[in-house]
Amino acid sequence: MSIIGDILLVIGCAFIALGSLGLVRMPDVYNRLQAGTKAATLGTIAVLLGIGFHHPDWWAKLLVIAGFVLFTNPVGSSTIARAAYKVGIRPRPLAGKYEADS
Amino acid sequence: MDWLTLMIVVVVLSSAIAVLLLKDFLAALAAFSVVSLGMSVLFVIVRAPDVAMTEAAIGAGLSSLLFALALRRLGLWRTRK
Amino acid sequence: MEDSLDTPPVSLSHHVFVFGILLLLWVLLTGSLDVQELVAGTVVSLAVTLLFGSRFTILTGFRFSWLAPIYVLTYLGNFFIALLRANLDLAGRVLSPSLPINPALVEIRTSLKSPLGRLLLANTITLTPGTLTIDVEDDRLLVHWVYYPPGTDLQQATEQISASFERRLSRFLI
Amino acid sequence: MTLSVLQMIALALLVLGIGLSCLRLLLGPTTPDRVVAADTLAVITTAGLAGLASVFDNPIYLDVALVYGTLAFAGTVAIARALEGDSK
Repeated sequence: MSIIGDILLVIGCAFIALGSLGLVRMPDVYNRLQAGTKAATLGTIAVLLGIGFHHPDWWAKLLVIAGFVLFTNPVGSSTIARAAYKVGIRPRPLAGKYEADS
Repeated sequence: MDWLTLMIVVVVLSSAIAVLLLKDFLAALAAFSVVSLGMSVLFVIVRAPDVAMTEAAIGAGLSSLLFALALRRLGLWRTRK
Repeated sequence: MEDSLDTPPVSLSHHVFVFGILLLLWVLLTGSLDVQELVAGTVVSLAVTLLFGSRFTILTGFRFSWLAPIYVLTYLGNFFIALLRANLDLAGRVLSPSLPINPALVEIRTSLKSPLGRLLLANTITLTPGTLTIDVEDDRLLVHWVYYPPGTDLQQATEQISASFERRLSRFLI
Repeated sequence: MTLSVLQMIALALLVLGIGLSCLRLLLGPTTPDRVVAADTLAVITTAGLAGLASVFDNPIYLDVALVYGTLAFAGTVAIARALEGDSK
């Protein structure tokens, strides 16, 4: 049990670290948001699941935190993306063209 | 645990200096919320959950919300290009 | 937020639903099934439902049926698989030295009517591989793609992204 | 309060993630970049606070994580709405 929890903790933290690496490496706001949001959401859920394997009697509150993160994190990132779009930041044209950019 | 504390202190200090140096108010506000985040983690590390909860509620939530509303009301939200 | 979306009228079953969700949240937060806790939770949930239930219109899009829990569970299962795939895909992109991205903005349409349905669809699109919802305006969603494969039909590929989850969501939401 | 090897690895990866996000907070050329970094840091810290609760073996620290996650979301949304301005 404890070993499974530890492995889940390592997996979650690895996803978090990869997401932060993406946050540093990606070229513009939208790509950074993609990296940060996805990785932080899955990483947090994996960490909470690992803690649930360590302490099985905490599952109720861990479930509340996981559900809350799962529900609010995409909303927050969409709000930031919309703010960036309205401020006037457009994706940096690396290759290809942009459609529906009105 | 010592190096974790050291890391959090470095994060808090660097974002506090960023708050001082940033010209854009909203960027400074984002850095300020990171300062209170680090303070909350520090309070948890020294085993003070009640203080940490207050710091999380007031510092991260209410103060950034109030500052954002005030900046929006005052018209200081415009980002410089 | 502006409430321009056409929300259906609030009914009794909606109140019962809100009460059930509040009571479930109470039980999960307290973490005990003691009689005193349950009585206090029932009183508080009932008071909140009576005071604010008619204004709490975000949940009105739910479609009640006996099969709804099964639909919710299959949606959640598919969603977690997609989330895992999204993260593995992203890890591959971040770790490769050449950073293979090719961003594009596309606009897709949805047939979901309720605010909750659109919210869940936008969240799902944000957390599935390579896409991020930027804005929701009535029935159009502005979506950012991290890797738009050159040479594909944009509309068709977009349909493939949102269609499967939209179908799953429309089974239990308006 | 002794950590196993795997837990030490997890903690090191978490600290690496915090450091990289903080780097983006300090570097970020535009304001939305910094807000993205602050948002990601908030979610990472929620996970870290839950991990600290597990290390200290006391469920009271989970409440800190819950309160922090709730209010950091409210703060992020407020900052983003202010960034959007009154362009309706």
